[in-house]
Amino acid sequence: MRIVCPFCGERELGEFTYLGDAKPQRPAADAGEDAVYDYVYLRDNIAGVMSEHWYHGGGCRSWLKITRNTLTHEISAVEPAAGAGAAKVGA
Amino acid sequence: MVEFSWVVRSPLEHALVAGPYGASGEAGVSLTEIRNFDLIQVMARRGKATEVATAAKARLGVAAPETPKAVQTSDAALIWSGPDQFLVLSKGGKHAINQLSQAFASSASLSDQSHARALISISGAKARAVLAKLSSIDLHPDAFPVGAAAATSMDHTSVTLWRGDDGLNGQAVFNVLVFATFAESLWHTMLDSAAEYGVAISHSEEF
Amino acid sequence: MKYSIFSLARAALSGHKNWQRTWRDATPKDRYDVVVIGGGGHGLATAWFLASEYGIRNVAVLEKGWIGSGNAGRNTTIIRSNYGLPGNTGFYELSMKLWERMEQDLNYNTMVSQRGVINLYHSDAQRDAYARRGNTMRINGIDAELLDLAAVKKMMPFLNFDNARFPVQGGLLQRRGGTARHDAVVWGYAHAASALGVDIIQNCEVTGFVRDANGKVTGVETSRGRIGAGKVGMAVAGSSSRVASMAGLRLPIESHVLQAFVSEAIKPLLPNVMTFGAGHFYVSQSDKGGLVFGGDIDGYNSYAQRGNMPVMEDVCEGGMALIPMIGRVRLLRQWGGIMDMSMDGTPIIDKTPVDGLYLNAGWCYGGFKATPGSGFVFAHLLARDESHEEAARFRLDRFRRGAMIDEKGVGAQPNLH
Amino acid sequence: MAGVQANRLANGGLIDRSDPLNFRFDGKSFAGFQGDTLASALIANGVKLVGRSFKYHRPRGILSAGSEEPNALVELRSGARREPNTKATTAELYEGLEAASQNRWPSLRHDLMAVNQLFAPIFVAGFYYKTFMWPAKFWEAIYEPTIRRAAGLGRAAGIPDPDHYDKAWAHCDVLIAGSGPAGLAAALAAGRSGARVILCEEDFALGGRLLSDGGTIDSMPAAEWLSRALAELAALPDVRIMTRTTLFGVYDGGTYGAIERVNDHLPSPPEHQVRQRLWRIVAKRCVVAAGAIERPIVFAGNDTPGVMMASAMRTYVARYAATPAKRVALFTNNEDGWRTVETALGAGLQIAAVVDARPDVSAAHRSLASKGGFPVLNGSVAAVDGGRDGVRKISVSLTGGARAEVEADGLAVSGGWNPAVALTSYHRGRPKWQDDIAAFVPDGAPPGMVAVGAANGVFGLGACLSQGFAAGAQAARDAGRSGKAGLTPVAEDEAFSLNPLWHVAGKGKAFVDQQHDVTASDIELAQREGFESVEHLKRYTTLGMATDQGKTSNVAGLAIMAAVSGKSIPETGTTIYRPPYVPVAIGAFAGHHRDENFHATRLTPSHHWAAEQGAIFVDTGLWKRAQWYPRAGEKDWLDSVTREVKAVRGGVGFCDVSTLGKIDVHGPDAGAFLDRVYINTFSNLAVGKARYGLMLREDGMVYDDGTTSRLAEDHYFLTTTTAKAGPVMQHLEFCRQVLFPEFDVQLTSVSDQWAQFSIAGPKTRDLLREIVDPGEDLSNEGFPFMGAREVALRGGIKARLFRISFSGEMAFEISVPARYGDALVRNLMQAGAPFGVTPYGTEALGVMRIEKGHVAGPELSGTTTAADLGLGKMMSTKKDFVGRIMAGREALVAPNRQVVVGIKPTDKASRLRSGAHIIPKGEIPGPGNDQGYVTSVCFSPTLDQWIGLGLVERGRERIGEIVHAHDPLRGEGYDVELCNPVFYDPEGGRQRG
Repeated sequence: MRIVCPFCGERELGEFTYLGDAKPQRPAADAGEDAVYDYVYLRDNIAGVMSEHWYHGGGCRSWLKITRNTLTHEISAVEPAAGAGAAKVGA
Repeated sequence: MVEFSWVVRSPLEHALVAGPYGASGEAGVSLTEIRNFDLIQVMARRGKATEVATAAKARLGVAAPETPKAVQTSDAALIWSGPDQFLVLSKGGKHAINQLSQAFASSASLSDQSHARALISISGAKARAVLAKLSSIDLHPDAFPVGAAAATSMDHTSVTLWRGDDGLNGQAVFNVLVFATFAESLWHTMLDSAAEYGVAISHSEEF
Repeated sequence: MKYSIFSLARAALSGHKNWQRTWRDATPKDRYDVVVIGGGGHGLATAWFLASEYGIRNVAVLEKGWIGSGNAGRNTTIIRSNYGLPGNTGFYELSMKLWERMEQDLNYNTMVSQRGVINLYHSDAQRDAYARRGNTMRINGIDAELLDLAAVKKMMPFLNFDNARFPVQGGLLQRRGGTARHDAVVWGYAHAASALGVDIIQNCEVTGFVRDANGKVTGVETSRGRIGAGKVGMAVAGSSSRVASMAGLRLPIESHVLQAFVSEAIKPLLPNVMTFGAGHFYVSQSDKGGLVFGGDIDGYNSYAQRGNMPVMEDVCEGGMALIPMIGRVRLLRQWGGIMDMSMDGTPIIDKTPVDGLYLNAGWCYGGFKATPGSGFVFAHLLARDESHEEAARFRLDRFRRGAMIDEKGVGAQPNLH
Repeated sequence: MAGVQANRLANGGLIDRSDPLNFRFDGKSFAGFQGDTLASALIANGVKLVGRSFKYHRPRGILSAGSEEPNALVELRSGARREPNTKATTAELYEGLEAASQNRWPSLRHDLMAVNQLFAPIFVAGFYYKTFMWPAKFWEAIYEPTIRRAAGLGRAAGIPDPDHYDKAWAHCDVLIAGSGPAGLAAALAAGRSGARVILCEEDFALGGRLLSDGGTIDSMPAAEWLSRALAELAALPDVRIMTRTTLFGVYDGGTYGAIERVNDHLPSPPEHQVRQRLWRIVAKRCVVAAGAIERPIVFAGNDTPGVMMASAMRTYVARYAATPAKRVALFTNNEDGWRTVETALGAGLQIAAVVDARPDVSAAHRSLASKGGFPVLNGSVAAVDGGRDGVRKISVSLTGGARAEVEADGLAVSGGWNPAVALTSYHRGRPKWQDDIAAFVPDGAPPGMVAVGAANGVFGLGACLSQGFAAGAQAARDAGRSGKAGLTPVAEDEAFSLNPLWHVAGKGKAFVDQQHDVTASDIELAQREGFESVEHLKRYTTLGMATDQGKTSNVAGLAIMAAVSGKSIPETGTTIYRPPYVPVAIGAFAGHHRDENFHATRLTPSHHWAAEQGAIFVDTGLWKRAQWYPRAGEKDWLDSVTREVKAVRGGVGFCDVSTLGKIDVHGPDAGAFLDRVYINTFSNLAVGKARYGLMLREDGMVYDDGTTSRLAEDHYFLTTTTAKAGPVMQHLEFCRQVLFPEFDVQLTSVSDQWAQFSIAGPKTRDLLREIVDPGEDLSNEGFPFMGAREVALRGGIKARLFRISFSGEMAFEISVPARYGDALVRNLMQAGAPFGVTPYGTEALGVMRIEKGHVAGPELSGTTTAADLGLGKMMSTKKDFVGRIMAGREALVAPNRQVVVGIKPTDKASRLRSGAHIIPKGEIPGPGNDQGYVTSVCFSPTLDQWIGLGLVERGRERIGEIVHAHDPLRGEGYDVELCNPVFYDPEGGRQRG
């Protein structure tokens, strides 16, 4: 697999680490146990296109949000996580 | 009271044996360790990209690279190392951390990496053949021209790789910054990879 | 037809013209007491135990392709019960005991080969962890031995003891562990279950659940029509989330690809099953002579049933680091299976929040060795509506309660289990 | 000198007669030439019997001339370099080559295992599933070992592979598999267009079928066109031709696997060179011009030595000038087979007969027959009469029912051609059936790949050239290259007509998969027993699972299955294609990463100094750490470790702790950020102070611990455990970039920047005062416990000092820039000599932390909560942090959890071992009373007995209780007391003093 890092360009799979589904959002501090349980444990586990968190740990150390098809491994989009490249926020 | 000497010891001091290595004949590869340098990581703070660019220009005379590139000034190299960050590589203390911190005080966080890395320069007719065994990056002259840089991995070890100016013989020169505690290990892997082409090993205090 | 050397010899006289189908080619009936979704080892074993242990014979096993086409036919065939945490230990030992009588149970030679499984250790910390696990096994009445370096050298003189990056220091041995012929397990259960009246229906894909007014599952929609059911059991590891989603369920499971490899057949070389403790590599030699080996999952969600090169390389690096004599042995085939990776690395066998729907899922790497035990306890759950005592901790709500069974201690990150 | 090459033609071929080579097969000496394969050299020497089959030990010869070979498998080389199952058809001949036949005993000619043929009526497909079950224990004791010994083919060396391998990356616009006419045309078009091209050819010579079949291209003989094309390609700077290189797999994102046999054509690799190299090729486009494989027809005796694929026979005669037979018969169902007749006649061989299964034979062929004086028989070969010495007679069923017999010593067979669809199918694609050639052809391909020429079912030379050329030009355009491709090479297309014929019914064994001894009747049996799905067929009969991956057998097998089950071939379908295309040495996939190079090695700044001291090193992750420093006279490790501990507790010692992960946390929000990742608060930490912190995973379990110091308002220095340095960095970046992007915080690993040492013991200040600038105040007031700041050292360098203690003693950690690390230890030794300064290793470090009750790796097992570790009170209730909510789940706060407690044997002389389980005293151990286990142990010199920590049910409520440590693995059991985990100085006066 090759991933086009938005900062580094196309790189080999071995430079990246996978975390998982990027859809679940960390609940607010007061959301309660059920909401956090859902966030931590339950997964759509999509057979098809899903949004995922990957880490370019063997490169620029950016967290990326990657849109990838779990049936074909085809990657259709890569974008940086909200806090990657934050120096340009508001610029 | 004892008087101390603080002798610096390069991470490759033990492993590096200057001279020829591997296949005999004209060396296809030159491996040179550059010793004793200042290396400062500059990380722009949130929303401060413009200020950092201005500060870099003012302090170092060139704009900081915003894409994977290495920019050479008369006395330093600015090497992209990730979004919002770059390394300032220099010799002689002119751009050491205390010298740079004022310039970036309000715009960036600085971290001294001078001792955290070893610097290896790779050149020679077979330099690309050796690097092809270590790096998954395309180093064809069209894909990785002079000034190209990459934050990448070699042999599962994080490195900063960039192509410096070509050597006097017109051959490409590749520079690798590797974490100091991995340096000996990667060095041995480089030697194994290069042995079939014949290697000229040296070290230098100069870039 | 009863299988034996005599029936074989008799058949040979007639040119093998009189053999019957190994299992009946059934067409779906309108309704069954129990419908098991998934014609893999687990589903077929469940059906056989329902029929043989619980007297429930009006059972159908629905398989979307050919039986054994999922992970039952894509694993590295290892059987063992060397687990260390309460919940796992007793269950896998139940399974091991069922392996030991499988051939007689099924009148089918599944080639259970108890050649021993050894987990090698390379550090004091690893030794201590294995000591803890081995003692757990012994306390549960399971055989386990902690071997020191000398004992490992004697047993496997071919390992790299001389210039290894992470030298072997010893191993945890379960002599009763070993391998079985994976496809034969599927065929054996199909053969025996079919003989007891179970309908095995291939090329029958479940496309939805039939629910009554109260939401209870009363049947399934399939590519071969609607089939009514008193109860529906899912045994579709790899596809659990997909099937469960048809009933509106989200599971604590991700699907990941696990690659496996086999070498060319060679004369006997490796005596047992061994796992490398300093990398991702485990290996055994099949009866046919191929070295069957595997390692870690590729690490990203996948339903593609194929993997990528970094894992192939990683596995072979582990192999060469441990057994440098296999360098010139050639890798013949690679393939990938889709694992149900659960959030604690441990399976789920439980009722679901949907009445009438029962779940057998989340097998991670452990599915093959669990085949008979899984069938046994799932049949118990389907027949009795309560967990078998050896599966009592495999509850779906354990994550909500905080009662995870996490052998690796890596938490809710499936790709690390 | 070996004997004459009786079956070598005097002229012609691509062998180099000026370079004769000697070799040995089964101990007998032979001669061949440079340019031979082992197979061609054996043929030239008249050797027909080359191997024995898997199950029945039938004599087998050479069937093919390529990597599809099922029969001619040998053990190549000897000793540590012995390579089992090597295809004689692809093994290049070299001077001194040694090969041996396999799977026979005592010899190839007289193989006693051939007795298996007598049991053939029983040894049908799947027979072992039906028997060997009684008595039960006989299976493991007798049946299985026997089966195992019988199975397998060749023998692995059994000793470490002495050769080296490596791996490399390559990048290109257009990757081409195969150097036949289609591949070369593609390379020319793409190369001329300016594309970066890599062409892989598994053979050592370029040209593919042109080397055997010749032809006319651009009005010149194929050989001349070939040499011009190769010269043109060689002149293009960005075209790389890789011979002896097989493209074996296609992976995601346009990554391809290829294996280059760099030095397999030599007796052993030259010094500094590898045997083989694994290539990972990244290509924008891939043109598969891998050709097609001629397929056999299944008939009785089709495995007799001397029965050979028609195209292979042409190859041996035309390319190698080696004649497999003197009097050749041809059995074909298609036009292409007739080319073998032309080649054979051209080489002066006799044609015994042509058996053509088609109703009509062209006038041209009829006239060739009458000119050559041989009959053309309309019908099929029903059986071959022969044995280990080869073919003697062929019996033919003529159309209309009559029989005929033909005397011949070789039979060339052509059943048509199967395009090499494997590469296009590796992404689980299934090829489609094409009626006119009765073969599967690619139906789509992985992204960026296209098949051309014979691999795409196009067999005419002209069509191969034009299709390859067009695909090469298109691939270059797709890759963004716009140069001119120039003129397409032109050639005529040969006629191709074929009547499908898979199996000729007859008496005697008719083999489908020759290597695995799968017969046509095995397939019929599988169908009868319900194994109709092709995947069931494959698994039940083992069809296509041998080392040739079924290249010559799969399609025939499923065609026969289709026939017996009354389905069409496309309805029956194919099995899934699985890489690698050819078997690849495991050593090549490992490359450099074996032995001590399996993984990288990390060395601490004091490593070489420690090595000079004779330290024993331990592997901790990738690190080598000094475990202890033995001294003369010490009888074992325990002596050394005890001395080191006593030296620290009684004086002063130091230990390299540079392996801890070190992270600079910068930015205005650094404190607020740390509050989110730690369970305790860091935003209120004063500058110049350090604090112990604990972080959880989001599921509420403890993730890591360490000391974090505040060096400036906006700068914290965070440390992690050695094991978690990388994962914690990743976790913190996740928190920073994903979970809490609103914070202005920057993270950098500075693990390698600092050489860090723990200096501990009551004389620590004495030693430090020798090394720290006298202006620095190290007094308890000037530098209190948990203080942290930069200090000047004597001689002018700066260091950081942290007053933290893992040992429980008065202690500091000192860090200096890493290149000074070596000097620092030498200076510490020099300055500390008067105080008896003692370097200590990780063992002594561990002893002191256990004595002090500090948790470490065994307790931070990923399944423990903060409360389990006795650190529950650290959890802030005033802020959000990672893991807060899940840590409150019922089972994680249950009163009966196993918690950390101290453990010591009641008998002071008794040894305690990690991994022992805790059982209530007086009870019989069982799953119901297994209450925990010992996590960490040491011999405590301070207490003069073994002590430990454990995780025990309700442990802290039970302090003082005597329980039983049960360790059946080591045959031990002894009583222990549960106690306060802080064995040493529980009030903490020593570290604060």
